[in-house]
Formats: sequence, structure tokens, C-alpha cells
Amino acid sequence: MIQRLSYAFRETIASFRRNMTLSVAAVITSAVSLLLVGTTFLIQRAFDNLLTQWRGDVGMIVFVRPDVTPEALGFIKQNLESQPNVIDVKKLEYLDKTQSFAEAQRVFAGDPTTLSLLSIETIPSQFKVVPKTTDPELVRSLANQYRTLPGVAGVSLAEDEFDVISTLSGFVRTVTIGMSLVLLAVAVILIWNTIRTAIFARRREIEVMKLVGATDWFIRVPFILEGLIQGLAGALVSCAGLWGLNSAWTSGVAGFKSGTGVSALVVPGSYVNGVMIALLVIGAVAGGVGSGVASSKFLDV
Amino acid sequence: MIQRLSYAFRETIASFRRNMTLSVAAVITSAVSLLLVGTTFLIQRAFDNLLTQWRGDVGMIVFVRPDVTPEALGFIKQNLESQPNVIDVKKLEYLDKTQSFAEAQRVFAGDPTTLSLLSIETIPSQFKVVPKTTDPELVRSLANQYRTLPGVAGVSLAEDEFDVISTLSGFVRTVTIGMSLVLLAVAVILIWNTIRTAIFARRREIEVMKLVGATDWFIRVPFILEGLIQGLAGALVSCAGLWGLNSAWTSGVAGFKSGTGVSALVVPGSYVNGVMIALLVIGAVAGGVGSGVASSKFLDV
Amino acid sequence: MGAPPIPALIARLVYFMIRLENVSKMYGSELPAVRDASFDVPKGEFVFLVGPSGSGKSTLLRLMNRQERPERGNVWVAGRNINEMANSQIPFLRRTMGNVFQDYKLLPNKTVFENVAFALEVIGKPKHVIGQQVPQVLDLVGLSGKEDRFPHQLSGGEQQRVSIARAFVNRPLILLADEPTGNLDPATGEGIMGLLDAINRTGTTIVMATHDHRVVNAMRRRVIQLDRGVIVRDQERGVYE
Amino acid sequence: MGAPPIPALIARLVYFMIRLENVSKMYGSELPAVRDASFDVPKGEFVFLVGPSGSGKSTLLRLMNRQERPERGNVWVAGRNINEMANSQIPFLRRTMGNVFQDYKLLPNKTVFENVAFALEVIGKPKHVIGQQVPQVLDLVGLSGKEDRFPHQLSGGEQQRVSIARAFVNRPLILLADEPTGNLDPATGEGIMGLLDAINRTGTTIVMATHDHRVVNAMRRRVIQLDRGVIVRDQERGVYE
Ligand SMILES: Nc1ncnc2c1ncn2[C@@H]1O[C@H](COP(=O)(O)OP(=O)(O)OP(=O)(O)O)[C@@H](O)[C@H]1O
Ligand SMILES: Nc1ncnc2c1ncn2[C@@H]1O[C@H](COP(=O)(O)OP(=O)(O)OP(=O)(O)O)[C@@H](O)[C@H]1O
Ligand SMILES: [Mg+2]
Ligand SMILES: [Mg+2]
Repeated sequence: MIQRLSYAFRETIASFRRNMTLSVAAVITSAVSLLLVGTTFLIQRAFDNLLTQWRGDVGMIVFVRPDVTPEALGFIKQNLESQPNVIDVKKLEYLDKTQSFAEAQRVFAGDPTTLSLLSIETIPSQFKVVPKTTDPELVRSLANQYRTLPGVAGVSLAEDEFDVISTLSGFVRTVTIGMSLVLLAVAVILIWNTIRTAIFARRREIEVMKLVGATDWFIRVPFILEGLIQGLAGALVSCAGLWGLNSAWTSGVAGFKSGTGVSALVVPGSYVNGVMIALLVIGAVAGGVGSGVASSKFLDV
Repeated sequence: MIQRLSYAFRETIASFRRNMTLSVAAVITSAVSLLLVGTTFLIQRAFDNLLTQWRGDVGMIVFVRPDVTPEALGFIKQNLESQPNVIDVKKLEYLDKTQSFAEAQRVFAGDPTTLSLLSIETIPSQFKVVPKTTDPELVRSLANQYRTLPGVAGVSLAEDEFDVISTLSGFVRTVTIGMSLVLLAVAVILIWNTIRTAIFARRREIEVMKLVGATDWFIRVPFILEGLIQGLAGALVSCAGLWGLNSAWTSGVAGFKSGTGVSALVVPGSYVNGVMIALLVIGAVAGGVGSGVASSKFLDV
Repeated sequence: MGAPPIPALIARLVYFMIRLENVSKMYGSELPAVRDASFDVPKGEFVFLVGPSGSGKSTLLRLMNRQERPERGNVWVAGRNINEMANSQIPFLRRTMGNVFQDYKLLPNKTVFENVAFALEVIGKPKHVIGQQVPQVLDLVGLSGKEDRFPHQLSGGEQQRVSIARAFVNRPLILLADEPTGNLDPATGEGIMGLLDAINRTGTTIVMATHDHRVVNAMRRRVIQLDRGVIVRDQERGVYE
Repeated sequence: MGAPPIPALIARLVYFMIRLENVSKMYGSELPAVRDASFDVPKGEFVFLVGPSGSGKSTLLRLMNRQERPERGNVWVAGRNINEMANSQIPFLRRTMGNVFQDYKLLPNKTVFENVAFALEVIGKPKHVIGQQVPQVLDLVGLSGKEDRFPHQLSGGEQQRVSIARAFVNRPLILLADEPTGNLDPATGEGIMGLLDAINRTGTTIVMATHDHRVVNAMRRRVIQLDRGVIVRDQERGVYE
């Protein structure tokens, strides 16, 4: 057993040196295709971040009539707080007249006419409500429900925006996950393809080995090891590439004005590490299994 | 000459049949990598569409005091129209008080309190201005300039939004164009790699041909033709794939609510056709040149 | 004539190291390469296969290690019908026989040493045994000092001798040699024949296809002569005609 | 002794189809495979190269078609110093000579017909000439009916004869044959030797490396004998010793 193993290892190393062209080709292919896979994973995650942040920005404002009674106000507040499953109570915020007026000054800063119409007496106070759900139907029915409460002047809902982001979110997620999976399949096909070509180039060798009395596994193990190492080497290269890309990306994004949402496109390091580990595993498995299967094709001599 | 050519063609066809495994591998690789390239081109174009549309939505509103004199109003109008290089005069629109009030009714539909504050007497009339430039600095200075005009109540500018879209636009374009180019390079590397491996498997043949007195070009031409055809075949397959993908995408996008901007993601058929032609050319050239270069490597016998 | 009882059958088959029963082999729709061949080779015998180019000598040898399977008839080796053997058993069959192939079939990416060692690696011989036996065998075929060459760095005759060394390094029961002196000068060829003779005397059964009439005439062993796939002569202590 | 005037030199070199001047060839740091070899082969001569396995016969032949380049000395073929020839000229040099390689070097993906036809395709012969000459040559070497086989579907001797057919199908000035009868039975070998003799009589210069003493002794032509890379005998109408 031990000499079989040592044979397999020596064999693998020797084969690497002697079939440089083929080995390098296999490593390049795996590196390139795994890099694509890794990049899509990062892009997917970046979009996810961005959309999550956008969605977090979408809220509802419940305007309270300026002439509301304290009881009615209390009732509204109580009503809002009674639904912790639906709205985010921790983010629930009440702006009284002074605060509402201050915010209006800010919001309408560029619009002095509207501003001139507002006064601290006539301005409605407001509750800022952040729904927990992302289902637009639910949010809408919630808004309608609040509209009927006594003392409520109206409910403002960024409905359209909400709709778009919600749909876009699902859509982008589907597309990017789909793309990652497709590229994964592509990577596996390309790696397998390259290894198959390389083994095809060595089919005479396999034939001779069989004629000298080698069992299928004796022949296959060095090939599998070789494919595994090639896949792993390719994955390592792709990890280096991915790391470089991500660094460039992170520092590129850092150059953006904060608050534009673009900074959400930075992917956390832990996720990047996870992707790298996944790439290593995929490379090794695709390489090993690929060459196992490919070599089997020429074992029926 | 004629028999040389006929030899090259016969040789190419025969080689295809006899090296099925290698040919199929090369075709698969080219198809897969060109499909990636094509897909990025489409994605890039889709994003471009989307951003162009978004940007088209970004305008400026010049509010005119309700008590403005007709002379002042005429002066503002004249001033706006005097800069056809900077603003889009055709899209310049004046809403008088009645129209402004109607629009306010619409805009503040969800906000009855604000609405109740507005009256047809006190509402400012407005010019809707669409800047031609996309440079945020320029647009901002334009707004400031208008603010100083007599009779102007204020200028509202979706500044933040404008900023984001403008930066995002440049950013996304850079990223997608970068990705297309990288994938193009990747495709060329992969195709070349596969062909190199295939030719490596046949280096003994090349050696023998040289020993029988074949010139380098005599050997190379069938290989080039073969690579060219493999690249072309791969490109054809990738075109079919791209066409299928685009159809699926178009019908998938059609399912979206109109007005969400997602419909901008549909890529026009003429662009798709252009990409397909590009893929065919790239496939043929990468295949032909790739095998020409790869076979040269084994011609120094 | 009834079938012999099983133990007797086995005894007979074991006694005959190789036994062909009405074997025919055809490639595609061609004329048969071997037609209705039957013969026994007892353990320890030395047999020459002779006949013109294309008469079926190599095909007969390939039938004996199941490189080919016959369309008709049975091939028995060491008491087992190899045509009915499971594929998984074939490596073990081949390990009992050494093969000198007409086209050498060396592994192009292995050195001379590794090529010969391969036959020992396959049966799991430990490293120190390999390190001892391989140089010894290479010395016997006159290739000392060329251990680290690759096959393409050898002359034709040297490659042929590597193939011979690999064939008997694991001391097989049977040695199948296809034209093992075809690329050797007479002196070297005589050396190799002396070696094969010595191996044969240790009990190894040898079947050798050859065109070399000098060798056949000098050795005076059993000669099986083929002509267009048919056995036309099977003679003890024969000569090349 | 002054150098001869240029025209005389050329005349001499053309008269000598092949001329080696103090040629040495070593592979890597090994002992030289050929050491200080000098000889002339006049146009139309038939020369045997003999010597033990590994003595440098194939290397000498490889030096004559620039498969190898010598470390020292010059090789002249048909009046040209082939070591100084531009790479782009080599194919044209090789078209003037037919080669029978020791390991045949057939194109594995081409049929027998295509392998032989290749030597004619290379020089741009039209299709109808190829369709006429190839079957004729295949018939001469006894391979009629096997045109559509691939090399791996042939016996060893049949492959060798394809190599021979390819070597002279384009009627070369020079024929370099490395062990062309090594895998042929004596009768077929004699047929091939008769063929080579006939080709030689049409004016083709032939250099043939061989181990086959019967052939050498029967033909009684010039014999150059090598031993460990050194020419030890160069004899008109020699025999195999
Ligand atoms: N794979 C194959 N397909 C078709 N025909 C084949 C195949 N292998 C061998 N043959 C034919 O079978 C016949 C016998 O071949 P074999 O190799 O046994 O001859 P041989 O006696 O060894 O000849 P040689 O002395 O030339 O080596 C030949 O006519 C050959 O052309
Ligand atoms: N590429 C190479 N690298 C190193 N040594 C080589 C190479 N090719 C040949 N040799 C050595 O050069 C010597 C001469 O080889 P060559 O092939 O000329 O012999 P030969 O006379 O043709 O022998 P044979 O009769 O066995 O074919 C041999 O010892 C061989 O090992
Ligand atoms: Mg044979
Ligand atoms: Mg030789």
C-alpha cells in the first residue's frame, strides 16, 4: 500500500514536470474560469448589499393633524407599536411640530416658495414608520389602515420606489445567482474539457500501462491526483486574482462620495474568504473528478 | 496552387473527423467563452439603457413667484431659451398657476395636509428645465444662476439623485466595459489554450510532416483552417445560446410593471445582431491565429 | 468421446501453459488474420512463431494476453479461459506474462529505469527491491549507464532491449516476445537469445515470433509456421524454411 | 596543399552526392555518437552502414537530412553545405531525399494511401498523378488492397513497407534507409532489396543502415562499418563481418 501511494505521488510530480504544456494549460483554464465564478459571487453579494440598503431607506410617514388631541396621538402611537411584527418599533420615530418644521426647512431648502407657506402652527407632526415586511401589498394595506385612524392627516408612502426596489431586488438576485451557477457549470466544463484533452494526448501511455498489467486504479490515481493539483493550483491563482480585484474594487469604491449608496457595493472580507475557500474546493473536486472520469474513457483498452 | 488548397481543405475536414475529441473540446471551449463575452456585452448595453433613461428623468424646476410681473416672467423665459447648448429648449415647459396647482394636487396626493395648505393664488408657477449636460457641477452653477434672476422664487434640483446617477453611470460603464474586455481576453486565452493542447497532442505528426519535406506553411494552413472553423463553430453555438438567452430575458422583462424602468433593460435586436457578428469574427480570428501560433511552436523540429 | 472429468481437465490445462482451441480472429470484414488455430504449449517450452510478414504472428501473441479477443475458439492460459475472464482480472493475467512488443511500447515520459521499474511498481514491489533488480536486468541486456535516458534518446536496438528488460524483470511465468531481435545486430541478438535461453531454463515458457532464421536455426526448438493466418507447420526442433 | 578553385570544388561536391568532413555529433555530455566521420558517396552508389546496436548508424543518417546538426565538421549534400542552409531551405533539401525511418514515422491519422500520397502532396503533385503513382508503388511493396487501412491496423512488416513506399514514391535523388528490412521475413526482405537495387540502377544514391548480414553479403556493395561512433571499415564490395 505504502509503495503504491508513494508511486502515485512520485508519478504525479514527474508527470507535472514532463507534461508542462498540458499542465500549464489546465491550470490557466481552471484559474480563469474559477476567477469568473468568484467574481460573479462578489458582484452578486455587492448588489445584494446595495438593494438591502436601498430597501432600508424606504419608509412611510404618518402625518398627524396639527390640531390632534393628546388622546388621539396616544392612540395612534399605541396602534403603531402594537404591531411589532409588521413595523420596526425600534426605528419608530415621532417628530413633533418643532421637529417637523425643522425637517421641512431642510427638505424644502431648495424650494423657498413652499417653505414660505409653512408655519410652525399649521405644520402636521409626523411618525416615521419603517415597515419590516418587504411585500408592497402588505405595506400598502398598512398605509390604508393608518389613514382611517382618527387624527391622521394622511400617510405618505414611497410606493413606486418601494415597488421597483422590491421587484428589482428579487430580479437581480435571480439573475446574479443564475449567473454564478451558470459560470460554475462553465468552469467545471472547461476544466473537465482541458483535462480530457490532456489525457487524450496521453492515451497511448494508458494503453501501454494496461498492457504491462496495471489495474485501472493504479493508472487512475496519479491522473486524479494530477487533476486535483491542477485544479487546486488554478484555484489558488484565481484566489489571488480575486483578492486583487476585490482590493482594487474596495479602494475604487472608497473614492465615491459617501451617502450615494455606492459604498454598499463593498463586500465584507469574510464573504470574500468564503468565496475563496469555495473556489479551492470546486477547483480540487472538478480537477480530481474530471481527470478520474476522463482517464476512465481510455481505460477500456 | 490549386492542389495545395484542395489538399489543405481535404486535410482540414479529415482532421476534424479523426480528432473528434480534440475538435469537440475546442468547439465547446470557444462556445462557452464567447457566450460569456456576448452576455457581458448585452448586460453592459442593458445597464446603459437603464441609466440613460434614469438620467433623462432628472430635471430642474425653476419656481416663479406668484406675484411675478409679465416682464419678469418674459425675462426668465428668454434667459432660459438663450442657452440652447446647455438646456434642452424643446423640452422646456412652462406650467402656469392652474397647471402648477393641478400638478401639486397630483404630486401631493398622498399628503393631504400639505395639499390643504396650497391654493391657486399662492402657488408658484414653474418652468420645467431639462439640462443637456450631465456634468453635475455645470447643472449646479446653472441653478445658482437662475436663482439670482428677478421673479424667481427658487430652483429645485434633484441634486443628490443627479449626482448618484451621473457617477453610477460612469462607474457601471467602466465596470461593464472592463468586464467585456476581460472576458474577451479570457475567451481568446481559453481558445488558444485548448488549441495549443490539441496541437501539442499532435506534435509528433508535425515532426513527421517536416521530415517528409513539408514547408512550415504547408503544415500550418490546415491547422489554421481547422482552428478557424473550430472557432467559428464555437461562435455559432454561442450565438445560438446568446439568442436564446436574450429571448428569455426579453420575455422575462416584459413581465415587469411598466414604468418601473426595468423595461429599459431590453436590448434592441440590432445590437444583439451586432454582438453576434462580433462573436463570429472573434471566434474565427482567435481560432485561426491561435492555431497558427500554436502550431509554429512545434515547427522548429 | 465424452468430456474428461473436471480435475483431469484442469490438470491438463495447467500442464499446458497455453492452449488454443480452434481460434479464429478477423479484423473487420477482412480475411481472417488467424484461422482455426489450435496448439498447446506445455510449461517450460520454447516456441518460435515464424511466417511471412502479415501472416498473423503478432495477432496470435495478442490473443494470448487478451489484447485481442477471438471471434471463435478459446484461449487458455495457466488453466484459465482468458476470453471468459472478467475485465478486472486481466491485469493479474498480464502480470504473469512478460511482453516484448514489436513496436516496443515504451512509456515516452519515463526514463529507461522507470520503464523497467514500472513492471515492478505495478505488482507493488517495494522500492529497495526495484532499486536492486532493475539495474541488474539492465546490465543483462547491455544498457548499464543509460538508466536515465528517455526512450527517444536511445537507438532503435537500445529501445528494443529496454522492452526486453521490462518483459522479464518480474520473472513472469510466460514470456511473449514479438520480434525481439529485429533491430539488433547479430552479436547483440545472440546475446539476447542466450539470455532468453537462460530464462527458459529457469522454467519460464517462451513464445517468440521472429523472422530471424539464424536464431531459429541455431536454437533448434519447436517451430510453428503460419501462412496467411493458417498454421502450416508445427515441428519439434524445427528450422526456418 | 592549397584549396581547390571554386568550380573544381563544386564539381567535386556534385559528383559526390553526399560528403561528410570530420563530422562529430554528441548528444548532451555523452560520449560522441559519431566521432570524426569522413566519407564521400558518389552519385548512384549503394552504401551499407553496419555496426553494433548503438554504434551511430541512425545518427549518421539523421545528420544527412539535418534531423541533427553536428557539433563539428560539415555535411554536404548535392553540392550544398546543409549545416549552413537556412531553415526555410530544409524542406526542399528533404524533398530530394527519401527516408525510411527505423521507427517508420507514419502519420497515425492518415491511411496507407494518404501516408504515401503525402510525400507527393508536399511537392504539389496534381491529384491524378497521385492517384496513379501511389497504387503503383504500394503494389511494388506488396500492399495492394490495404490502401485504406490506418497504420495501427497493419502488421509491423506492413508498416515498414509503407515507410519504404513513401520514401521512394517521389523518385528522390537520394534514399536513406534505416533498417528497412528489420521487421520483414527473409522472402519479403529479399523482394524489398530487389526493389532498392532496381531503384539504385535508375541512378538513385542509396545509403542503408542494416543488421541484416544476409542482405549485405548477397548484395556485395560498399560497406561502412561503425563501432562506438567511429568508422572502422570502409570497403568496396564488402561483407557483413
Ligand atoms: N487492427 C487491425 N485491423 C485490421 N487488420 C489488421 C489489424 N491488425 C493486423 N491486421 C492484419 O492482420 C494480418 C496479420 O497481422 P499480424 O500483425 O498478426 O502479422 P505478423 O505476422 O505479425 O506480421 P509482421 O511479421 O509483419 O509483424 C495482417 O494482414 C494485418 O494487416
Ligand atoms: N537524442 C539522444 N540523446 C542522447 N543520446 C542519444 C540520442 N540519440 C541517440 N543517442 C545515443 O547515440 C548512440 C548512437 O545512436 P544511433 O541511434 O545512431 O545508433 P544505431 O547505430 O542506429 O543503433 P541501432 O542499431 O540500435 O539502431 C547510442 O548510444 C544512443 O544511445
Ligand atoms: Mg508482427
Ligand atoms: Mg538505429
